[in-house]
Amino acid sequence: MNPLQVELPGLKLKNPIMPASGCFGFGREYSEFYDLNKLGAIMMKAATGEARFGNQTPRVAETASGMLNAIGLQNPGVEKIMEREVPFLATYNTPIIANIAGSTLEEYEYVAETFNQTDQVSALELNISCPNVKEGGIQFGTDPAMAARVTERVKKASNLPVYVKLSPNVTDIMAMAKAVEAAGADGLSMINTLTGMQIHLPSKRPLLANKTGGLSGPAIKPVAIRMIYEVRQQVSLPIIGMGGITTAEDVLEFLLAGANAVAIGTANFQNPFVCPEIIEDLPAVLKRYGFASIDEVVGKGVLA
Amino acid sequence: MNPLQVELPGLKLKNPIMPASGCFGFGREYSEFYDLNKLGAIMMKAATGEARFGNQTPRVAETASGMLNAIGLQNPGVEKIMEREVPFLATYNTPIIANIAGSTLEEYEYVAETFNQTDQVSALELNISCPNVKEGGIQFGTDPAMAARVTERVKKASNLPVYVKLSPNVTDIMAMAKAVEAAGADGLSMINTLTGMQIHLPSKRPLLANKTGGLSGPAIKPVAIRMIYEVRQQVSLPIIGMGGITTAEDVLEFLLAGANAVAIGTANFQNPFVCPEIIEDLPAVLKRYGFASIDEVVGKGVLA
Amino acid sequence: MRKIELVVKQLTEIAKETYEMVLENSFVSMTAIAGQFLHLQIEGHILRRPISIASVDPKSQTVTIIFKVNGPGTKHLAGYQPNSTLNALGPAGNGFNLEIDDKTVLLIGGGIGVPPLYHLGKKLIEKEKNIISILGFQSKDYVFYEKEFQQLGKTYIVTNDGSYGESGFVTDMLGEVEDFDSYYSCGPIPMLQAVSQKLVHKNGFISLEERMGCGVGACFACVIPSDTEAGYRKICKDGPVFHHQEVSL
Amino acid sequence: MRKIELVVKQLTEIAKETYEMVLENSFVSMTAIAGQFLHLQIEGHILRRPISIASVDPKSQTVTIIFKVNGPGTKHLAGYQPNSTLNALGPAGNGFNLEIDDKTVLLIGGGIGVPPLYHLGKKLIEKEKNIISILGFQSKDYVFYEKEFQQLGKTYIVTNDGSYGESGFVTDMLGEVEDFDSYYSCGPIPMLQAVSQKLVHKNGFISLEERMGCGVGACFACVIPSDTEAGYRKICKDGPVFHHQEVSL
Ligand SMILES: Cc1cc2nc3c(=O)[nH]c(=O)nc-3n(C[C@H](O)[C@H](O)[C@H](O)COP(=O)(O)OP(=O)(O)OC[C@H]3O[C@@H](n4cnc5c(N)ncnc54)[C@H](O)[C@@H]3O)c2cc1C
Ligand SMILES: Cc1cc2nc3c(=O)[nH]c(=O)nc-3n(C[C@H](O)[C@H](O)[C@H](O)COP(=O)(O)OP(=O)(O)OC[C@H]3O[C@@H](n4cnc5c(N)ncnc54)[C@H](O)[C@@H]3O)c2cc1C
Ligand SMILES: Cc1cc2nc3c(=O)[nH]c(=O)nc-3n(C[C@H](O)[C@H](O)[C@H](O)COP(=O)(O)O)c2cc1C
Ligand SMILES: Cc1cc2nc3c(=O)[nH]c(=O)nc-3n(C[C@H](O)[C@H](O)[C@H](O)COP(=O)(O)O)c2cc1C
Ligand code: FES
Ligand code: FES
Repeated sequence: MNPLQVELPGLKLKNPIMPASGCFGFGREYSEFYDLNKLGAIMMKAATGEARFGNQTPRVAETASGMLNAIGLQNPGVEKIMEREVPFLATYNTPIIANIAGSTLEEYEYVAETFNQTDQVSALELNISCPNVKEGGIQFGTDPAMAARVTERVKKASNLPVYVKLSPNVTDIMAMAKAVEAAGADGLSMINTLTGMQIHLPSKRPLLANKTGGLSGPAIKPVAIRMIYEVRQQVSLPIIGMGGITTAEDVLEFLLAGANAVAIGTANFQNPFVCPEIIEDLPAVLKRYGFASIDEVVGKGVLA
Repeated sequence: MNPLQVELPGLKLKNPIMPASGCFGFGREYSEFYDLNKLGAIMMKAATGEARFGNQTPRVAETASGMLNAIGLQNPGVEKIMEREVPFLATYNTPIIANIAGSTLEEYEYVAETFNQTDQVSALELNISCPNVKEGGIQFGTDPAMAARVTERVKKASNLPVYVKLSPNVTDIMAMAKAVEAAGADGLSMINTLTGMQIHLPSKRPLLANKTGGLSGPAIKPVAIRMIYEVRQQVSLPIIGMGGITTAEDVLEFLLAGANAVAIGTANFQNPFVCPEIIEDLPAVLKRYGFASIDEVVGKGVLA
Repeated sequence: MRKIELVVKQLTEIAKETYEMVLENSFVSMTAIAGQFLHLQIEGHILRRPISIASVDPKSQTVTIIFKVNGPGTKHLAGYQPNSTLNALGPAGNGFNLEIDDKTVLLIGGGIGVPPLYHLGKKLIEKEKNIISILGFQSKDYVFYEKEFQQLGKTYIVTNDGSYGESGFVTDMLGEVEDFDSYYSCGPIPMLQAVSQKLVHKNGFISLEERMGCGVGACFACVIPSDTEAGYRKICKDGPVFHHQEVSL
Repeated sequence: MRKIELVVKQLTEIAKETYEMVLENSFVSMTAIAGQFLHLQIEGHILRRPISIASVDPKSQTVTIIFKVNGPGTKHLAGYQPNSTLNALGPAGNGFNLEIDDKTVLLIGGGIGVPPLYHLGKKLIEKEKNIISILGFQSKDYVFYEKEFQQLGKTYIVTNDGSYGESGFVTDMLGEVEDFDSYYSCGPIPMLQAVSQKLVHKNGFISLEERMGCGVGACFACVIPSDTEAGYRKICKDGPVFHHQEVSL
């Protein structure tokens, strides 16, 4: 048996490593660096009902051990993604997770329904937490009742398992997790970015054209670990963990905290090979800390 | 006129730089490195009604560009602080700000009243946000109504201006700021630490004995800047800004975002001279970006 | 494009806050097209830094970059010692189109936009083009590569404060220079806007700068609006060089 | 204690994952008391790392530290090249009490607790004490400074796996050694607990380790419960050395 394999609702993963949504486009660019078959799964960039151009530039800034981004959900719209991107990724033997976003409940439903038309997508990741969308997107992610409503509606609209991606910008992450669990979520994905800002001294103005952006990278790892650990105490849904992972040791830390698999975002920009390298390092790191398989690790830090 | 001077309720500061509460003890240790007269003000370590031993060790951990701490408000109690620490600091010509904490409204009142007995303390910093106290302290900092209540009670109990220290671990920082403004706060102090965790791989358990701790240092600076900028839009109270400051440029960034003065925490541990060095660098940095004084800078990033 | 290691062979301060760095890597020295860049990893920094290739020498297997100290990343880069190694993604981006029919070519560079034009100029000379260059700098102290460009053809230096060469902006010189057929320009966006407006009827290529995340086309950090079906182009992958009509500055 | 710069003069791997580093700084070489530590700043790390002073040589103005690669900080430290500089706060902490009347002294060190005992041993020799040492290591590969301690007096080596010297823990040897009057011990807390329990009737000093923030007594990261009025002592400032009855392990 493959010691790295992980089974989650709708997802049979050969390993627990997948690139995080928005940090890997639709896979084409990184497919020039390595064989995407190596990955546990691939989380596509967010899909919305119509094409979006996103925010003005500059859209990224560097921070201490992190970065801010305010891409603003730029994407060609769910139909073009179905037409042009999914078929490319489907040539790989790696499950595809579609990240879906919207400004209204109807848009979320529409995007979810559109993904029913293919059997090449294995699961949905419900992005209720993108801090860069202005029209109300943010409320879905910070109010438990709203989060539950969008989860319910998407669950009804979709044939696929739904992983709800939680925002860390909340007072009570447990309330959010419980609300979407009760609303029928099949899993959680956490965490999205923390809302941050940088001021550009020469211009005296916020550096990002959108003013605020989402903070990601190693800087936020302690917040991610805390939230996953907290949620794992009382919620039994599988968790795809993310936030600042750069090494196989980090992966182990997330799994011990309660994640069942992990996603890697910002680290791809520093090292395009980070995902396959972590996959390669994992067996030795598991062994060093006394584990024979991923299954053995999950939640050990919480339950032991 | 001294271009670095700043006037805030109850505080005439020769410069906008002060060590942050909990990162400078009661000043004795750092007074061996330099003359504390150089500082704009000094924020003392938190005072509670009775002596507290705090949490078990380990109490600190390193993270990427940050650290976690779970000291747990260890302090000798407000009376001993009045007796032994305030007189020492009062030998300097630098305003003293007393950070006050408690588990109950009554404890907050008691601590605030006790500080009325001296005229050597210039202001109170109301710590409603320490994430390391279990008995309910945390609720004061994350619920606007609770925050308003403790602010009102302390305002009534005290003769001193009250700066309320806000926690970043909330969905809506503006709601918190407005609530304490309405309750009579004289100023804000923000931000306290983000709640985080680190798992110790060999033991598979949270590294800190308290499990979670407060994340501070450069890692959190973008969150601090965002929150100060946001609050500055709608709240006119003076703000003492903090979170990850290590250079005079960082100070300028906080002032542009809307802070009126700043406090420096974690950076003292790396460089005991960080406060006087920043004070020395400030005039040149102001000049480089076209400012003649601190007064000219405050809020320029928001209002320009 | 690959992930590569380059060895620092030489670092020289060639003007105020401006460094020339010679790097050894045979792959880049043999494959880089003028206008492409290296997406450099600098220790301690989360994001890579895009720096243009200023020239290549396949014989010595080296590639030269020229950069200005602009912030912590480039400051750190200026501290790399000979024999240390640098990790880069590259050669990245598309590079300049060299297949033009025109005979006389104008190069218009501003500040750190100058370096890629040097690589380009050398290639155009190989194609027997006549080259005229207008190079703009803040002030005298910042001027670099004047002699190098003079070897390619007539070269005009402009400084904003008039402390060297002509006074003003590169666009002030556009009416002064000999007739030319097409132009290549690289520099800050406001300069490129002015240039492409003034030369709207010429055949022109411009190289753009934008803050980048991935540098490979995956993150959508570096888009610029365009009239294409998608409505945008990615500077890191579709650019940094575009025909001036291809993008909306 | 001051904030000081030290120059790395020499770095030697003296056992598995264990490095001896000689640092030049006249102030520390002249003022350090055995048992004190340096709070070292390591580039790229937020928190300083406390490392004991293993010996000093005022003549060459050097101070020697010995450290084991334990995590990213010490790994990074092992990569510092000769002539690079290290910033430290130090000499920090109180150091061992050398004013004892007893004649025969037992040193009990475990792993990275061994280094400060060497500095101490040299000082005790100057005071004409008889020294017996018990040094514990994980296994043969990790043993260091055996010869150096033998020059101070009779030395017993214990390894957990028995691959060198005696097999077991340092406490297993306590009954085996010659009679002694007082002891000094440094090592992991469980070892110090066992030692101070077994030797409860002896005059003993122990040196403690705890994760530190400031290293100067300001942050309360490193407290240990004690029977004092305050109820605690700070390891960085009141320690790291305590009389074994002074703290509650
Ligand atoms: C395609 C391309 C080619 C370039 N070629 C050169 C060159 O040959 N020589 C040279 O000196 N500079 C060049 N630049 C600009 C160079 O990338 C920036 O000066 C450098 O990234 C600044 O980094 P810093 O850490 O010093 O500044 P900081 O301002 O601290 O950098 C912070 C962040 O902003 C980004 N950033 C800052 N300024 C720029 C900018 N002007 N363009 C893009 N990103 C920026 C950085 O990459 C980093 O992510 C080029 C930029 C691009 C996009
Ligand atoms: C007073 C004192 C003297 C010491 N003397 C020596 C010595 O002479 N030789 C030696 O090899 N080691 C010594 N240590 C232990 C040494 O400080 C740690 O091994 C080192 O800090 C580990 O850092 P790291 O980055 O490699 O490990 P990491 O585990 O990555 O460090 C992370 C954080 O934990 C702290 N930490 C980790 N382990 C310890 C530990 N055992 N004690 C204190 N803090 C720790 C680090 O300082 C850092 O803040 C001493 C510790 C103290 C308190
Ligand atoms: C440039 C960028 C774009 C992102 N776009 C999306 C997105 O479209 N949908 C989404 O759910 N998360 C998006 N994220 C968040 C990441 O998927 C991830 O949750 C976050 O970055 C934390 O992980 P990291 O620290 O490994 O990057 C984006 C992050 C970055 C840096
Ligand atoms: C070790 C430590 C102890 C702290 N203790 C207190 C405290 O007693 N009261 C308080 O209001 N804040 C306390 N803080 C929070 C700081 O005052 C400050 O708000 C925070 O660390 C962010 O600033 P920094 O990034 O500059 O450290 C403490 C922080 C640290 C690191
Ligand atoms: S930098 Fe990522 S798409 Fe261009
Ligand atoms: S480490 Fe700060 S008090 Fe000891």
